Amino acid sequence: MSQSDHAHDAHGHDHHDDAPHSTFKGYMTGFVLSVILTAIPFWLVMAGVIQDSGMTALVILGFAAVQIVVHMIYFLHMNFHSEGGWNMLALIFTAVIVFIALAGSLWVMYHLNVNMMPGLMKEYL
Amino acid sequence: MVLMSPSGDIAVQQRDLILWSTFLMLLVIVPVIILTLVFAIRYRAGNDATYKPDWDHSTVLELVIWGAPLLIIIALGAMTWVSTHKLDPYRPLERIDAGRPLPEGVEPLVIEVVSLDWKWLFFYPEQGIATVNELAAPVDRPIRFKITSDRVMNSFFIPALAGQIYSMAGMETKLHAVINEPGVYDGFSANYSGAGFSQMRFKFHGLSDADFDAWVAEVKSSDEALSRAEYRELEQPSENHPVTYYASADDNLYHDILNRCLNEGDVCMDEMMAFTELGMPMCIAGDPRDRKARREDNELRELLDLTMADDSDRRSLNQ
Amino acid sequence: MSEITHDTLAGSAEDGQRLQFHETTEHHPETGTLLGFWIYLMSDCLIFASLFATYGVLGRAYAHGPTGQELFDLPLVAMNTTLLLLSSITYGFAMLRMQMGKLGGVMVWLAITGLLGAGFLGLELYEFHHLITEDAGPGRSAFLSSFFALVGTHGLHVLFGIVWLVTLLFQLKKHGLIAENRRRLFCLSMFWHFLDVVWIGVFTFVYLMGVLP
Amino acid sequence: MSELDLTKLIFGRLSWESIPLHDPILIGTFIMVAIGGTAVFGFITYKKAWGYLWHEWFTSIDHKKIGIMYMVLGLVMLLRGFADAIMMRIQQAWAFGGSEGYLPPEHYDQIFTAHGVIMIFFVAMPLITGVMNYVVPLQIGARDVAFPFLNNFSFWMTTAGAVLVMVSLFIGEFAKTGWLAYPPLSGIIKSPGVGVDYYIWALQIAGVGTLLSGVNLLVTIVKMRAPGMSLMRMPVFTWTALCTNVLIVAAFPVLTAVLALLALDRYADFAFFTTDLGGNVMMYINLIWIWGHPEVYILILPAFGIFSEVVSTFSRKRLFGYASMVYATVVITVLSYLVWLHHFFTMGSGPTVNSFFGITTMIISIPTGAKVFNWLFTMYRGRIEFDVPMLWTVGFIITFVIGGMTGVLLAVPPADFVLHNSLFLVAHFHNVIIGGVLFGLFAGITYWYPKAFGYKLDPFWGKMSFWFWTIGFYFAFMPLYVLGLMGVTRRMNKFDDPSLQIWFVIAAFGAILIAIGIASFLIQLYVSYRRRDELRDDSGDPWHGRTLEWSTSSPPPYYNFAFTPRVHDLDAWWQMKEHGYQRPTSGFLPIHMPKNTGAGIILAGISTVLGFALIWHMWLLAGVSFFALLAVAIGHTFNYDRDYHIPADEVAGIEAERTRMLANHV
Repeated sequence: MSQSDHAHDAHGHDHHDDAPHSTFKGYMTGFVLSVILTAIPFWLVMAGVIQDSGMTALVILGFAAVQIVVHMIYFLHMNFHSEGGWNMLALIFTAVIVFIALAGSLWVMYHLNVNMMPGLMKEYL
Repeated sequence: MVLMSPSGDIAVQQRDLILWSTFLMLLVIVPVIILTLVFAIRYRAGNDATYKPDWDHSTVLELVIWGAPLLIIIALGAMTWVSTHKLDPYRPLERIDAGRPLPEGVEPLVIEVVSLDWKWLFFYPEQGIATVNELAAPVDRPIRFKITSDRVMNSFFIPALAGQIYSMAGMETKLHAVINEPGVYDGFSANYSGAGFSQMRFKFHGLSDADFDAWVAEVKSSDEALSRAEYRELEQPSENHPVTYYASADDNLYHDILNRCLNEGDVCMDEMMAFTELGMPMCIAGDPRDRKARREDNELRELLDLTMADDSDRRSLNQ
Repeated sequence: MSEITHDTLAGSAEDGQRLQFHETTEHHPETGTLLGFWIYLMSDCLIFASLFATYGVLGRAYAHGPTGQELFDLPLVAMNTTLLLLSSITYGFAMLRMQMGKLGGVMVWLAITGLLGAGFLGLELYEFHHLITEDAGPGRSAFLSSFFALVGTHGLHVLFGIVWLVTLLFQLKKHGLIAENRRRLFCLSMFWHFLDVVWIGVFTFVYLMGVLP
Repeated sequence: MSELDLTKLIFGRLSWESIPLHDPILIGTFIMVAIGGTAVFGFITYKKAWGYLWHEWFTSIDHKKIGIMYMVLGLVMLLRGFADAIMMRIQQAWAFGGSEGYLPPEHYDQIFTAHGVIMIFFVAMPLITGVMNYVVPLQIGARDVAFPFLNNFSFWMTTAGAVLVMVSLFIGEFAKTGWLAYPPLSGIIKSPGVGVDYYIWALQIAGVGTLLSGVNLLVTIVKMRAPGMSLMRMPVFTWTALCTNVLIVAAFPVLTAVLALLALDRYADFAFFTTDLGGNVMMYINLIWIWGHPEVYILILPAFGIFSEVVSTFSRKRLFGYASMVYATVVITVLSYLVWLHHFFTMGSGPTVNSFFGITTMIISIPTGAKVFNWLFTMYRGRIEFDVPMLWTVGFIITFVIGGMTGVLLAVPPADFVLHNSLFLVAHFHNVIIGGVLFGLFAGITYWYPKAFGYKLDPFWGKMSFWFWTIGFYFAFMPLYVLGLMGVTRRMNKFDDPSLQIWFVIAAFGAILIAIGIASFLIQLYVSYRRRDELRDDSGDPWHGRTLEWSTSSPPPYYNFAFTPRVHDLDAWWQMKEHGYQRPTSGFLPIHMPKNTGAGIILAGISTVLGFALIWHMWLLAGVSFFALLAVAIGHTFNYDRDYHIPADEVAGIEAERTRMLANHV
């Protein structure tokens, strides 16, 4: 909190467009990285490299997570300074809520299915 | 107040839980209300009580302010965790009431419940009978309800017996309970389900063993039998449906209602699930890399078409 | 909290010399557009989260209909992904031209971005059309409903992005790289890259994981 | 044949049968509304006030005027929502022992659905947004919100949603599904009519407004605070507004998504909630409560903020435990996302899931409890003036803790199994929403009214309103707690057991007391207006306030502050007064301000038409209005001329007037 306060005060009076400055190198790094990070999961799945599908799922989810971070940094120019840190704060908060909504729904509905879906129900004995 | 003086062991435990939680919370609530009134009167402008306009912090008070509710919530939380597991409606009973554990070898009475627009259908698989809008069970014998719905969600609730649980189409909820005192109790849907909802009520009879046998015999003496055709009639929305006894019910009728396969040729949901679980789609699908080959495989194509045809029937029925 | 007490004390200590209680020059609050647009994107992200959750719950409810393995055409998806990735970097080039103040370059790269986006949409429409003619439309099963809803919502966003992009081209032509237009370019840039991020989720969670057994 | 198709293309499902001519109650209402509407319309025309309304209000981007318009909308809709409440109370007190009452189920079911929808979306939300809109920029020393045009647009979109709900009263019907429209009851098979479609589109359109106003206020608070106002020097109301808007931005998209899923099922034959095709209705319930629970805190947090301001001002004391108040607010904000399942424990998700959500729910009561204690200790050793806002606050603390207690009780899953969907639950949430949100709003209205209009509200009628509301509340809802414990379910339109009747009669009596409370409030507005010269406040600071909004004149000039304030303390204005701050009377500069625009009301108007067309399946009109919407929106972006400068002379003139007023006052 106090950190963002400082940033707020520091930028309080310079009112130029404080949009981030981007570079050719930055965009190209991001692009190359994301091409690699896209190609590998496609190859993993299309060529059936890993036998176990659960494992494959985990690995490609990992790649997706890394690629999202790459896009955030190189294309969306996310860092802890832009807009006095509020951008990052909003992003982290959203990520937490997204996680709660996704994981929570899956958890709740999984238990619902286990308890009540014909064919999936585990008898309580 | 039926919730405060119930007649079934589960409902009694739920009542006790309400009373205990209320007591725990009153430990905070009562002081707060009293302090509000005391402060309001004592520090009113006309009264010359101590006035400290800049006093706005006290670490000790802050600790108390956060600590007191925290302690109570810890106690309440522990109680919640334990009681939620103990009173889980899916959990088979371990006792008949506070003083009596469940004797060895007593099997619960199974009752299958279907909520329809706007009435309740009960199957007694053990007895082979079915009833509409009337329920009976012997005193002190555990009951195992299996609950589903034909379409709209309802909530199966007999306050004197135990808490409610939703009835949902294509899903089966369970409720374990026992009635400890003979009597006639109210049962109803506790979840709004449309125009006839207010009349979606039935009587639950807690009977002695002998009376229960007599009741079953009476149901069995009815002329009516619950066939699939009869069920189709029953399924139509109706309000204030009279109590009906069915001397017998079609085999697997409850299963087929639950699994959404009342029509000839429908694939039941449990089969469908088993199919998926067994990895059948995978063997129809084959290797994802040669879609073309798969499409040309006539045998699999046929199988696929067949299943699709079934479903399109069902689809048109829904519309 | 210490901050407050400290300040109050400081205030009373300085009682002699008066505190400054207002600005005497014109005070410009910071522009909030970029933050506001970012927050809007975060809220949009939650729409997608809901759709992803729905897909996560219903994505294997085939109702005896076709499965992802049978339906998804990964080469097509790879092509789509390529188009979207390329459009991201071309938008980046447009932004670089903007920093150099080169209006013509901005407009050319924007137009290319728009075309790539249109290509993406075209492929997606082709895929949808193909699925529907194969009796795998959204009404076939809960799986397909959630698939169409999720992928379709992303597609609608791309469509909206293209409409916006075309509008912006006209505005750039009319007014050039003035401050407002630069701000709009930034906002559209965030929007466009955000859609790319969502697409990462889509191709991983829906397509790639969908064809896994 | 083709002629028929054309009619269908243009009118969709709409026909003369859609007008409920057979229902005397509705026809009566319609006649009343028509007479009232004509009278208002005629009055405005007679006074030649249309131009004034259009230029000064409808197209205004001044956050203060928009705030006031939100309040008007909320109060008008309160009357509608309360009329529904009274009708329900009468029906339930009447329909016993074979009597059907006077409302058949299909009408009664619409009434309780409409009551819930209206009270939450079109009363509580506009009132809360209105107060935030009015107060927040003033409290943080800003001249307007971050996006003034968007603010106007948001207001009109909310109004558009309200208009659609009102239209449903006379053309077609409203949903008969309960206020959250659970499928499969709200699916096309069980609800083939237009009711659920009215519900969907009214909420979707209003939802756009709510979301944008959330983004707007959020950015306003983050970016536009006066220099020196760090986060920990923000007034508590602004803090709660910040958290509320965070919740709005992070919760309303989920509602938008889930209603879109329902709409797809209904319009395009999707299968999200079709059990036979693998759909799962519980997913709807799950998602809608992911929105629904934070929504509760969206309503209550600003009310907490109002009470914090009021209790500190009227106790003439700094707020006790400001920091812990702030932390409590933030903790509640985050926790409110972790409790949604407690609305459907009885679905049967299993004991682990249930107890997890039960315990997280209870944890929320810790910060809430801390807040209550903080208010208490603010009163402690204070010098409490019992003006009307303070009365509401004391009434709130006592009422709210009872509601909180029953809430925690409902959070214990096994207890919830017997109390869920009962009148106990109904009593609980009215206990917190009336005792918390509504009391807070009345406190806030009374507190800031002199700021907005330059004169105080008449205290006699304020006290009448307070006492009738409070006593009426206890009469209306304590019987419902009892009935809940007697195992009586909500949403019933007739009863068998005659022993219940007395409790419903008491509850109906309570509702009548509340009606008198509402009437007193309206009389208070009228009487205060008549007595405005006696009640006038020239100082701009009638309550000896502590925060910046009291440093300007009442009402504030449209630019709010001639000079942006500089903040050194939490109670900025209090500190300024203590330091003998002298208002500057010269050296004024031109002020940069946004221009009014009619784009908001036009866009919202087209949206209303679009919504109506979609509801009635008038595809031609829907297509035309959709493209019109798009065209106007794009057209609006070509308008680059959106602001102007108020010349320094004009500022100097307005400020000189204020100097004169202050001199008279002293």
